Amino acid sequence: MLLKLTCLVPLFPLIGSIINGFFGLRIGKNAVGLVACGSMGLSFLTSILIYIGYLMLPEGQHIYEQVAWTWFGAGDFTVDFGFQIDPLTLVMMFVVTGVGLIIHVYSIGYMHEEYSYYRFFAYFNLFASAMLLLVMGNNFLLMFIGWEGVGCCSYFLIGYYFEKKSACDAGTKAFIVNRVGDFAFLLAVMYIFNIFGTIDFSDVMHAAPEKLIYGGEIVTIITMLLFVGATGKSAQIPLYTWLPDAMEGPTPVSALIHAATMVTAGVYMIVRCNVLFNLSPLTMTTVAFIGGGTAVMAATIGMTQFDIKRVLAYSTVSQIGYMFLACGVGAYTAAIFHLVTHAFFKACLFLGSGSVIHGIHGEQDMRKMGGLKSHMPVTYWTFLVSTLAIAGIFPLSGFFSKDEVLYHSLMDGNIIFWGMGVSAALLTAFYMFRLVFMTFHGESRVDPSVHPHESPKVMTMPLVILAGLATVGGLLGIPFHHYWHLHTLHSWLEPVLHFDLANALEHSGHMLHEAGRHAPSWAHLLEPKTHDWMIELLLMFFSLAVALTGIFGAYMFYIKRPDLPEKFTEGQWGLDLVQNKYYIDELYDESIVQPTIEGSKLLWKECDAKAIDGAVNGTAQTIGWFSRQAQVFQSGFVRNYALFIVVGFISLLLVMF
Amino acid sequence: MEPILAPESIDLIALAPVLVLSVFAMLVLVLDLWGGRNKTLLVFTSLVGLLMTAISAFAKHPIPAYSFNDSYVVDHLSLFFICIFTISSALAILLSVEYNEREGIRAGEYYALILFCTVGMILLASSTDMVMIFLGIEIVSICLYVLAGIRRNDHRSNEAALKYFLLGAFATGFLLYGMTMVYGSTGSTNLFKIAEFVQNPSAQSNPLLLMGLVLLIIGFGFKVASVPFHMWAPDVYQGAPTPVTAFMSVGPKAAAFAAFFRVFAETFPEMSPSWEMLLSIIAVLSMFVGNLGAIMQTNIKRMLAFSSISHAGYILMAVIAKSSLGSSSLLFYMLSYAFVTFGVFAIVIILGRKGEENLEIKNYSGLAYKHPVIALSMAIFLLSLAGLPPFAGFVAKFYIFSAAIQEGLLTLVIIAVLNSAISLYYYLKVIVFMYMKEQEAEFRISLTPMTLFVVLVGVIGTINLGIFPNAIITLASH
Amino acid sequence: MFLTFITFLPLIGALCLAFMPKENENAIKQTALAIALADFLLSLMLWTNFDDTTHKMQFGLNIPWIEAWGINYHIGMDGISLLLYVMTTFLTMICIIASWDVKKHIREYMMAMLALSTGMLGVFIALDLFMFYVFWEFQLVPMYIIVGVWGGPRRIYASIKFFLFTAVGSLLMLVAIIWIYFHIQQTTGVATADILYITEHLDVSLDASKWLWMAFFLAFAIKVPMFPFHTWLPDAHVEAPTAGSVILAGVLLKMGTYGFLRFNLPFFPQASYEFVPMVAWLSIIGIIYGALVAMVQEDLKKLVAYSSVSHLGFIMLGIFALNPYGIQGALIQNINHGISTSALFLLVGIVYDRRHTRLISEFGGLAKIMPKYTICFMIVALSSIGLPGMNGFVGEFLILLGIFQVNGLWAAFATSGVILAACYILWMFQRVMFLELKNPKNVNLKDMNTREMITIAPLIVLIFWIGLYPKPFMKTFDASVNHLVSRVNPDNFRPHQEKHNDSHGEHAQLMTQTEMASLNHKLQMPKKVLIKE
Amino acid sequence: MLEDTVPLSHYLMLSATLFVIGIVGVLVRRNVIVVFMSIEIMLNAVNISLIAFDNYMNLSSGQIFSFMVMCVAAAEVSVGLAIIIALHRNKPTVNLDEFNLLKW
Repeated sequence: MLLKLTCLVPLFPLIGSIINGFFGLRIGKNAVGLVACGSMGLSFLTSILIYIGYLMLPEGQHIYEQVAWTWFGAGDFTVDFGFQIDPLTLVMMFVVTGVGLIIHVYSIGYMHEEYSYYRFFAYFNLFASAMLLLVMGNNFLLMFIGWEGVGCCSYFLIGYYFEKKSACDAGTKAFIVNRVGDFAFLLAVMYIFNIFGTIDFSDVMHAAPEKLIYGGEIVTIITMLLFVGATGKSAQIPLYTWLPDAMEGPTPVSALIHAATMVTAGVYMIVRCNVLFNLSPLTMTTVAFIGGGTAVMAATIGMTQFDIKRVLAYSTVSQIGYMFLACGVGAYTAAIFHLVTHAFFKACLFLGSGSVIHGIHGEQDMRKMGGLKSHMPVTYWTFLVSTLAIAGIFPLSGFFSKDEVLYHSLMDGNIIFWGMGVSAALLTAFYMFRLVFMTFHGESRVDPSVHPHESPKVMTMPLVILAGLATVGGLLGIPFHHYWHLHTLHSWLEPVLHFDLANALEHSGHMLHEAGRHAPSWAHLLEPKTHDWMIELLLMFFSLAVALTGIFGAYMFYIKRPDLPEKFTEGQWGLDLVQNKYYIDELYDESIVQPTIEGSKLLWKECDAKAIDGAVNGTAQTIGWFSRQAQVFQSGFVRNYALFIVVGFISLLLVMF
Repeated sequence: MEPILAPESIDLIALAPVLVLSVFAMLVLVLDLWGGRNKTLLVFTSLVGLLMTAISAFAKHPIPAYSFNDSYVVDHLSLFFICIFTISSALAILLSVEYNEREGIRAGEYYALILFCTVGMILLASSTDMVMIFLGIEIVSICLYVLAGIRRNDHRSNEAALKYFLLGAFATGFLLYGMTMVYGSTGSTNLFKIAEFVQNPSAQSNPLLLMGLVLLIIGFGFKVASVPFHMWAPDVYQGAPTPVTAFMSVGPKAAAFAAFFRVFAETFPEMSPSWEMLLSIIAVLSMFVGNLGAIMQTNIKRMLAFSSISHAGYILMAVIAKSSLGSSSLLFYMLSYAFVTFGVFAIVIILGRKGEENLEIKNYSGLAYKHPVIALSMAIFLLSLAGLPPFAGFVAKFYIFSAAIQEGLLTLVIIAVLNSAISLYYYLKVIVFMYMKEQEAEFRISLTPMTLFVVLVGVIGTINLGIFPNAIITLASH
Repeated sequence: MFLTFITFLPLIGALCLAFMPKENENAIKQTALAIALADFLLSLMLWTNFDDTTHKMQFGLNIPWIEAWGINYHIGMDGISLLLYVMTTFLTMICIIASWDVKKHIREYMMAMLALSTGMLGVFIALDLFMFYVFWEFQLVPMYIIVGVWGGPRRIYASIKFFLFTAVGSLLMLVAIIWIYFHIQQTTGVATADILYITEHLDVSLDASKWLWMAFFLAFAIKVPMFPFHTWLPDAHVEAPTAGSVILAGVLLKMGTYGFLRFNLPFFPQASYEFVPMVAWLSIIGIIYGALVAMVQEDLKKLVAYSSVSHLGFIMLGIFALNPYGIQGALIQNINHGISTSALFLLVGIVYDRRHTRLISEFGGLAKIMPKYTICFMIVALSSIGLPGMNGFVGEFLILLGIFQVNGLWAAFATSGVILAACYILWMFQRVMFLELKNPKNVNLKDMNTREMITIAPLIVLIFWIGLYPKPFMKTFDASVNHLVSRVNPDNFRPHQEKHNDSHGEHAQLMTQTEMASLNHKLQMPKKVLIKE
Repeated sequence: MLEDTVPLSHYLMLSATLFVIGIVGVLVRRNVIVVFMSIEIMLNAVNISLIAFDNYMNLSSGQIFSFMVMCVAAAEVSVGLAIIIALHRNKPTVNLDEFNLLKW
């Protein structure tokens, strides 16, 4: 059975990583690249085989699980080193191996000048392996291996240029902020075990509707904790600050880790746990709000940045916000859809920006670019396609996925969510085209000593492929599929997302009843949702218009009237605020980081050294002091000694009588 | 008037050790006339005498046996103590030979004095009559006064002798006065009779008797160097010749504890509520003052003197426990203490040379790498003194603490335990110098065979009692 | 006898070394290594012959020692001691390799090391209180010597502090031991200090057992060390030579946790239960406090030392979760900490050997010139912060899981230690390995040599082994832990009405009554509708 | 008989007074010889009470005891004086406070 190959998928990159890590210096650069890409390619091929194997599963079986070995356990707790293949996993596997493979190939060109080329690929492969574990694990803890593993690789890759302080700081920051999320994730896992007695996804999801009360406290706490975990990994408010800094890493890293795969792990996790989230309306609302809010906020910051990669980073934050928004309104398919298309176009964008940076020798400031269109045509055109996609222009992939998110946020959510989505869409179109215009159009502001050039084939080919994918990716989720009965992502993910609300509510009602409480009326929740194709169509046109408006705005500001931004921003305190990213970093620094460090110093110097050790040494000194006092009596005079005997005598008498 | 001494109550066989040793002591005195400068014969005779004494001690069967109107007893306690005494005297003699030669102490009576002193100790440990106790104490003391000052030309030795003598005599006054009061209130000097007498509850509250007890405590307390009657000890230990110091801190002390135990734990157990508190105070004070005093010392002999004060505090717990476990723990403690103390002082002697005794602790710097075996032995002794396993000191302390806990003296034990921790500091300090400091000056030590032999005996005794204490414990706990 | 032989082999070896000429350093080192290696291999044989289906003592030997007191030479090992025992022989071997370049008094050093090994091994197998105490104190001396002779500038202060701290605690334990000895004698008429017998028959009032518990607690808490008894540890670690630190962190601290499992829990289950909140809070304070203080350390070793305080807090927390998750987690974490922290100390020792400083500010950019070193350090550091897939995670997760069953809030506090661990380790890692190579003194540093690789490599293998497949390790103590838990299970002492039959339902602080009721009702898991291979 | 005329307590008082005089002498006098004599006074005080007890209780051991005390005191005197003479040879003084080498 082809499915038996499952465990090979993460294994190949791991082996590649080990080979490169240990022998990379010896086997030479070409071999390193070959090993890295080869392992990813094998992984990709295996994924295809598994896909075929999955299709051959008997009717009605949607999950295939493979337990490699029992990882560890204690008492009645056991956790397997097991993988599961289901539709969601397959989608993610393809994204990871597919996009991963393309970016690996690209990296061969991009990283070619690097001395520690092998190190890069070792980490990169390791990342892919961890990411695959994350999406393939059949229980929360195995997912957590991947979860932390990708964070760890991200740490190394961000800090790849370890001699740069900013890179190191960014890496550390990424890791630690992620850890805050992981902290919540871990607690959630423990809580889940506490309630369910297992942490296998399928068991938990299966049992959840029967063990948890709809809207109950437990499920809310669990999902909230999970969500905090997701915000860390996926760079959402309030834990998003690490992602822009993470751009210190090499550009392929930004493309693969900080755009296509790792940062979407939070979305994946929420979709994976959709049953739990479905049970907690409060959490859902929170997710939607945070997602929408992040989308808008990051987009505003994106408008003001000048570092090409930072703009893309904020754009990523913003787009992931979209996905969370979709999750929050229960449109998990839309979230995954957007995740996939985003992987395509954002990877392409990042790689394109990498190509630009490569072409002008490492310059990242857009104010020192401009007019590059003619110098690097392939890059330009692929970049443009992806930009159109992200802006949501028909018929590129972004249009469909974004539109689905917006449609659901209105239909399943409310007007506020929709409003957030739309404004983010407007801003996205604006800042993305600002980026395109500033980089590729207009006058060249490039340092005259630099001669921009197009990147080698090995880099442009991936761009072309990704641009192609960004173009056609929308086919995965053509709208109106309800009417046309197309085999799209919707029906593909149906087994994963199947959730019988009525059943869950019935159980909850029973449980509440048993506890002697009245179940609230849930009847309105069970009303069937209507799908109005008219509204959907209308919304499409509207969002298209919004996107075009954004593009036009960018055109006005940066092509037609380049002096406008200056004028516009003159004396605007608000802009200052945005430009400085709302001073969130500074706020965290002042309110958390510095107090912690200062407090720790205080603890060390005052509490440890003075209080505790002081007490210890003080005891010793007191003893010493007594010792010196005792010496005084030993005066050497016989008569004194005799006096002591007499004094002793008298004291003893006093005690006696 | 009752007959004072019935002839049939005189049992010379029971008295054999005393007699044998006295004879040998006098023999040594006589032999000294011929020996000239060579003291080998004297030493040999002394050792033989001690050996004979030890053997003769077991001549009496069955035990317990009484002699001289029940004023002299041969029982397990005394037999065991006689063994301790003979061993310690023998070790002291062995230690002295080379030391005396080195330091130019040529007095032949030195050995005789040690033997006489041992006679006193045996009497003290075997006596069940206050008169006998007094005699024993005085025999021991007078010999020690002389021994302490045997280096006639040494100012310190002189001063030590003077201080010891004056204070000793002073304390003897208290002891005697106490004995008188006990005698006056009970009508007897014999411990058995006294014990019988104080069975009567009304007799127990006699203020005269209580006063007598306090005075006895002072007398004995002085002999065992317990606080606040300890002040002589550091000065005398420091000033006396080192072998004498070693001897003093083992034999006479053990003997005094034997008497202490006999008088308090065996004679007045019913009155323990009235003296337990006093002894506890003294014990606690001894531990604290001894340990605190030792911390600041730079002279090793003085430090060991203070350490011996603190040990007196621990041993007092055995007296306070007053059970059979108390007596056996006392025996075991004294035996292990004998080995350790002689070992330590042997090393102190080894470290010195003629003219420079190297008594400062800093003289030990770096010893471990120049003379590893000596340093290791010293470390073993010190750790044993500190009560660390697997050495004799640990088992001994365990024993005493057990005895005390069995009697419910938990507070006392906890204080003792804390004191052990304090004491660790100064014992470790010596180890610090030996192992962790760089050598300061060239070691010119006197590695002489007999002293080394004493070290060897000490090490073997310390380790053996620490790891295989069963035999001795079985003996001691009869 | 076999166990006795393995235990005393190092001591015999040390005695043999004493007779070797001082000048022949190579022979001394080789002999020492041979002995340690032999000891390790022999102890592995114990492992392979170990029957992990029972909690009973194995390889036991019980012969009279001090008959007069009823004290026996009683040894044996169960699941709780097996791994610690093997780890001791293993680390001794590693330490001897790591100490190959000791310059001063190599013979004495090796002797002390081997003697120390016997002392530690004895602690783990002693089944008689008296004997346990003998070994417990005995191992102090060689360690004291190792720190004091071969340590850093403040070595004397540190070594005495180490000694006195431990001694103060253990002396009170001695009092408790004697008390128990007499108590057993009184209540059962048997004069014995046999641990197994006492475990079975000790019957004291709750008040008395609380006092006794405190006495044992003090001894072990100082050894562990728990906050606020930890201040000896940073000093000792900083001053100790590398191998000393390794042994200290790897084994000596574990003697404290071992003591809790061997004495406090089984002897006084109810007192242990009563003291759970106190221990838990102290552990939590230790976890957070240790991590915070570690973060601002300037000395590498001190940082690792404080991180030990934090890690040991986890272990204590696991033990006092009083459930199988926590205790198993604590046991495996014992091993993990022994591996990771030992490796960290070895690694710090490597740069110390080259530069004779451990100040973080003296370094920076080492990744460039010492790539092998950096990779090793990285792996070990990540294992230390509990990255899943490496050893630390397995233990930490089980511990947290265990304590979560008791109190969710505690678990939350303790888990925050995981974040802080990342902070201090990564920050340190960054400052040492990354950034520019500025300090000219560092430019010519050599990467790890073969010998150093040999010391680190096995530890790294273990890091991944335990991280990915800890079963061979964990199954050894499964039976023992279950037996222990059955004794200390809090249900034995709780007021009756609070008992729950539901193994997951007894942790109600975070749960509403409603959901609780429903949980009790819905115990049965529904059948799975999927295929598992 | 004595007990008819003088009660026991008088003897004891006398003895105690003498004893205290002896103590005070030891404490306040600096001359070695005088201190020594004070100690002898203490011993004699003891003797007085011994004899008194003995007589009042019609026993004999007290008398023996007092003889012993006297013997021992004599021995002590000889040793003591010897020590003082030896001392005097090295350091020609009898002032007790000048013997102060050993202290602290």
